[in-house]
Amino acid sequence: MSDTSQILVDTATRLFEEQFTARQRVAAESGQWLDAQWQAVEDMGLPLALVPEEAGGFGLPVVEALDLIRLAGAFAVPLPLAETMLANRILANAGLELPGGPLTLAPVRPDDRLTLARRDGGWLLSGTAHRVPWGRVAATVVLARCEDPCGDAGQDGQSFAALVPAGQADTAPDVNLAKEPRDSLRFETLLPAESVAPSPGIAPAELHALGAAVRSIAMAGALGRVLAMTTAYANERSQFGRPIGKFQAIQQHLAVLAGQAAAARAAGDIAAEAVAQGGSLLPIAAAKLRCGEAAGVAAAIAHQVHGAMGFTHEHSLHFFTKRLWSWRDEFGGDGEWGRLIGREVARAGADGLWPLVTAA
Amino acid sequence: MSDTSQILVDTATRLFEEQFTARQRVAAESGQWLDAQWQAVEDMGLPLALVPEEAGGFGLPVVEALDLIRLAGAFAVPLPLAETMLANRILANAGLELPGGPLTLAPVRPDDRLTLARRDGGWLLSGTAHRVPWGRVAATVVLARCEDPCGDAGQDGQSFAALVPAGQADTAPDVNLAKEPRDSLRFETLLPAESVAPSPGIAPAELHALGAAVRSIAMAGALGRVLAMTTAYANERSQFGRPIGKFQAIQQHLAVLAGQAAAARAAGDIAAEAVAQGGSLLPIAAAKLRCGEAAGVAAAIAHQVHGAMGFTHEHSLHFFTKRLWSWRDEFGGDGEWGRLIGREVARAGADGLWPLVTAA
Amino acid sequence: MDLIAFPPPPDTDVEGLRAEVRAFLAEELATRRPQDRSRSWSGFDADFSRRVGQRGWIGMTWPKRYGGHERSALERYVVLEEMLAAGAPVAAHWFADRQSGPLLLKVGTEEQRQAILPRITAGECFFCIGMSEPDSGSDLAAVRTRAVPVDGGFVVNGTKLWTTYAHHADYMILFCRTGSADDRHGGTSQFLVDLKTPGIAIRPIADLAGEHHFNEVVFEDAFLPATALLGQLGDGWNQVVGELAFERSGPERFLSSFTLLVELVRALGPSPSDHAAAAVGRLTAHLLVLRRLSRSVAGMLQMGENPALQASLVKDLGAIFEQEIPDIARQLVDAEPSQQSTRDFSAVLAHTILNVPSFSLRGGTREILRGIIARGLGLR
Amino acid sequence: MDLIAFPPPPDTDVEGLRAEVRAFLAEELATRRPQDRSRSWSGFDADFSRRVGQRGWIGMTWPKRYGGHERSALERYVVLEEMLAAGAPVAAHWFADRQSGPLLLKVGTEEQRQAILPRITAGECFFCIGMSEPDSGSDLAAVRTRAVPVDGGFVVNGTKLWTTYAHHADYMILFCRTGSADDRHGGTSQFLVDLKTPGIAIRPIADLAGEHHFNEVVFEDAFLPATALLGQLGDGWNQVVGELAFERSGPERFLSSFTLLVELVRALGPSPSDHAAAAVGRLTAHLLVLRRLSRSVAGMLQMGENPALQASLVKDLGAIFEQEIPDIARQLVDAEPSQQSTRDFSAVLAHTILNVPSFSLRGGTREILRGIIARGLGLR
Repeated sequence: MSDTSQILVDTATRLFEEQFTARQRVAAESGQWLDAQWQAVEDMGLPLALVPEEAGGFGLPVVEALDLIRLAGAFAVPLPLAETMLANRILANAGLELPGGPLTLAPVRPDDRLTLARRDGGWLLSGTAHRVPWGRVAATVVLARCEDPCGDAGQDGQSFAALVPAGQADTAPDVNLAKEPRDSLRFETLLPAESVAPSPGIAPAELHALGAAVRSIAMAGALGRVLAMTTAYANERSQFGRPIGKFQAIQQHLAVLAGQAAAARAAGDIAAEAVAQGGSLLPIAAAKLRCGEAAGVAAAIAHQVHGAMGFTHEHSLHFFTKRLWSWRDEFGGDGEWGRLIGREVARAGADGLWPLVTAA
Repeated sequence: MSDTSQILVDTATRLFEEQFTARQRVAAESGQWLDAQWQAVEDMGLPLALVPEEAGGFGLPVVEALDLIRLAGAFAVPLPLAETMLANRILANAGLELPGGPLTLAPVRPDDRLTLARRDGGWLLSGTAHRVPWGRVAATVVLARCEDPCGDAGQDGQSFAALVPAGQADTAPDVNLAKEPRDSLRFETLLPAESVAPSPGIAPAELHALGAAVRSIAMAGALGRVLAMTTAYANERSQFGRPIGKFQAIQQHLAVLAGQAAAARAAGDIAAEAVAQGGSLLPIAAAKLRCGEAAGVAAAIAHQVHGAMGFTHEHSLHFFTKRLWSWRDEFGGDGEWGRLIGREVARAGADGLWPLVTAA
Repeated sequence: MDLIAFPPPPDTDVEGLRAEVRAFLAEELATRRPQDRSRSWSGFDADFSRRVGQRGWIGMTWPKRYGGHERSALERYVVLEEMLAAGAPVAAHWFADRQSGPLLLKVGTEEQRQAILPRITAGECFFCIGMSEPDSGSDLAAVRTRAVPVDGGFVVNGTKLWTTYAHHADYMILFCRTGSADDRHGGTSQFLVDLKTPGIAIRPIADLAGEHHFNEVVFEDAFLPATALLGQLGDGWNQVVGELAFERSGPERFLSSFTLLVELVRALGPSPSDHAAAAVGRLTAHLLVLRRLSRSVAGMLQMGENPALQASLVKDLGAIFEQEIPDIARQLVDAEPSQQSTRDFSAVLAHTILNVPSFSLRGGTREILRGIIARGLGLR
Repeated sequence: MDLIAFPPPPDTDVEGLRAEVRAFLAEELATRRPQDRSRSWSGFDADFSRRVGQRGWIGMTWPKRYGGHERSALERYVVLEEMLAAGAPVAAHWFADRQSGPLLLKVGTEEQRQAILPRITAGECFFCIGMSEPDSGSDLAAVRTRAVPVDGGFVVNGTKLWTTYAHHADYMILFCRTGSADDRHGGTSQFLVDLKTPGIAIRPIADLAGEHHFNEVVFEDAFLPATALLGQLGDGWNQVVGELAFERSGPERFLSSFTLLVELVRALGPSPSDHAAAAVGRLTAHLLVLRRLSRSVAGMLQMGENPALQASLVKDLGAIFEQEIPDIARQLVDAEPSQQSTRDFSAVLAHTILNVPSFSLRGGTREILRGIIARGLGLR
């Protein structure tokens, strides 16, 4: 890791430590937008971490920029940081202006389709995107197909990026288990010409994979935190006259938790490298699946070790486990990504399996 | 349990204890037919335990007769006792003579089809039955469809039972993991008229279920033995200065093993009662699936606790675990029976699930 | 003793009763949403409990002189399993029916029984259980709440934690220290505590989903009359241990996620894939076996046996089953869990995911139960 | 130290070497049946090992002056993983390449190295490991075999157990007691034992499938010259512990069931069901992650670090993976396992089912590894 990156990571860690305590997380769960915290994050420039230097970013290697998302996962940061980082990258990639403020992405569900059509010198965006993260508060960077009439753009079927200001869609609020907003946005929205541009190389399918990658990385961060919390609790909590961490049954549980956290961390690293190298699907699919599985096993052990205490809202464990239980199903669950890998393996055939593994 | 039954169980236990030691089991694995042991079993009348009194049996309640199969499982008796018990019951049911000696059943694989046709005043039996237990040494009780020409039997498509003396089929020997014979028998065999009779109420599908029931019951017996052996070993074997059974990690394993053994025992009881009540499919399917799952979990724990010692041929554990790993896939594996239950649930629908459960 | 051989459940004819209960529930719960049903035995509805009492379905096995109905354990079992399978809100009468009433019957004075039991069976008197404390979860003998004898009774100080529905209950069965702290087991007793007693403060504890079932119950110089003592002074430990077999083997130990299984079957529809059919079939098979084991223990309890070990086996197996249902369901149906979802499956999945971690904690943690089983096997 | 953060594996270009190894194996193993491939690293073929030695693929990282090739740990890793993935019979040279050679390099005398290492790299000198004893499995410090100093050397008495391929090996690395039995760790040493030494009897131990890989090796007054001492007298425990990271993190810790995964993909064909695709996809994802973790440890070893904890994590995760493959395979393909089957899938399934129990025993049991990990987390 470069010195610049190390400084950024250290600074971000301090920021997250200061800004995100149980009080903020509770406020966010109750539906409050943490504006001061967002400003602090934005002041540090984190939302631009994935933007190339020439487009106003600070030229961080992609893998190191993505490490900020792992950190945010480790602090259960209740803000759309990962979404804004990705959205800014997509805007920059399409040559659109970066508006500042919180951003989100759509569509995020594989079945949702959004379309653009030329209208009155601008564009008409149509369609519904379900479970858009933070859709109620953030401006949305949309990936859509241009359909007839495309007019002089002359690019029917091409993928376009478009920036939709916050509040321009019919919003049906929903949440995930951690009460992070996951809202349905129905667009029937006129956009000015300068808010829309072709998005070479990033179509909705790639957006889905990028989303899977950032959720994998965030899960790796949250799992590291869950391991640390659970280890600490086992050393603190006494039953039958000694810390429960002295009991072999608890030790064996924690060793399994550590294994899952290590596997998720490695999977997150795989995903980050795949994004850096252009978004190859297979390693991202593997990472999302592996982190999702680790999330389930690890959260179960963490709650088992924490006992009733970890089942209260007062204890912080649930801020992490509820995110893990949610993130594993966002941007494609284990089944969806497993099928994708399995079909690729079937195509390669029995004797092509090993070459596929070593090339991934 | 009646007094007669208790006496039978006690006597059979003593017989199995005397007759089946590691030496016999090793001999059977090497392909030897244990003739003296079979005679002892037959002298006690066990092969007739499922035959109604009027057909020469001793009128034991079915559930209690089936308990002998659990006992045989608990001693890894390397003889076709369960098969002979079932075969005699089928013969008696069809009004055919009971020949004595070891018997087996065919077909046992769901895709195998055997047919009978009238030929020269007798019958021609045709078809191949795969993985027939002890096919190389036992006479085979076959369930087959009568196909055109059925002649004056006039019962095209009806299910018939037929007795085929040992050695009358082309035999391709194979084994299961415990080296119990599982042979392919190719029939193109003329049978005299008196060896064939309609088999009301027992078609090949019912035979498959009966087989699943007896394997479930045998697994319950083997699992009880595996629990006892593993508990005893944990109390005997010392590491780090004390019996390994004093370590909490081992204790937790053994508790799981006990749970699986208890579930299998209950499942075996469910299967026995279902057979006694006429062979209702759902409980037998549930039993086979549950015992098969218990077999896998329990065998893994037993080997983990036994360590390298249990991995030797000299230690007796493998006689039981290899049978468990084989029996779970015989007469339909977990998947086959699970699908059957699942389809019945789907037919009943969401709101019919609970009534289905309480009626089973 | 052959720990794994469970006797066949009693062969009682209960189908008439079952039909009656089903008809009652079909009407009572006609408009109850799946996500409410999925609360299983933590759903609280005092009116519903009163109507259940009117039907004679609370304290069913108790003597008639206390308002009971002298029916068999298996009949009670049928009512209970039907309620749980339907997702009825049983929590109001639940603790008294399962634990507190039987305890009163066993060790209560005639006055206590007559004063309390008929009100329980009428569905008009609700109980909570005051066992756990901040530093005494699995290690129950470490309780610190103490009742000190004073003139005419006892004065209690201390804090109980995780007391489910204390905020709706009339009485608490309090387990606390009455002797020396060194005497881990011997120095404890049980009390029948009227929660309107001055000096008792009940404070909510939100669970991880933000809901309020648990409470902290703080005793500050709360005076209990001598007649509040339940059973023998100093006998609390033995009395509590005796409750455990009742608490660990019922249908509530494997039906807590049943609503999700129902909604899974609904979501899969009439033509599931081979794999989905096999997965649902497997869960159904487990359910059949668990139900047999559990009913077998009910039969043993009825015979006056003490199937504490068998009950621990049932609870351990049951918790595995209840906990794996959401894992399996989310692999079979593509849905992001959300408690606010308008889609039943998604809402029930969310509720179940958030609650299953407690299933291997409450009523004895998995590790404690397995320790008990290991001891039963002769390993400790 | 952040136990779960594994550094990225070294970015070494190995694809040329990989292609070379694949071409070699394609030819060497053209007629090797799947059930033989499924023996993984327990397949023994001295001729094959000699040819591997001729290609320069044994002792790859060792100094050239001992017959080595001074290549990187990642290059060695590539050769090894290609061999294992192809089911090549590596057992003859395996133990020397993985453990005994590196041990000689680390603590052997110049004479020992020069006498032995070139023969190992040529694929002409085979080793076995004499660690376990009848009463010393997980508890290695409990060894009782003892070497007593005599004039000109040592006399050894005792019994080693589970000694894989002792019946084909030229040498054993013997771990035994040389000091007081009270000094659990300090009183042990290692020796380089020529198995032709008089007083050594090798007796077969059949495994549960009836096959012969294990042996009992009995020492009865076997005389070892002073030059047989390996490393420092009394330093055996520290030397053995140092080997463990090498032994616990390689591709052999997650590829032991790989042949079954290959045959599963073959049996499922080009159009698997959704569920089968997801199951195979999941296993493939696990494989990718395990491989990254394992290569990361190889990189740490190359940097001279001591990743003993990370190696334990890899072995624990790897064993889970290897052991679940047969469970998954048998759910996806309907086949009764049989070692004598003419159907590849059935034969490979049988072999794998019979062998997986050992995967969480050999090289440190699951419970021991998890204890080590827990200690690494600061819990003990």
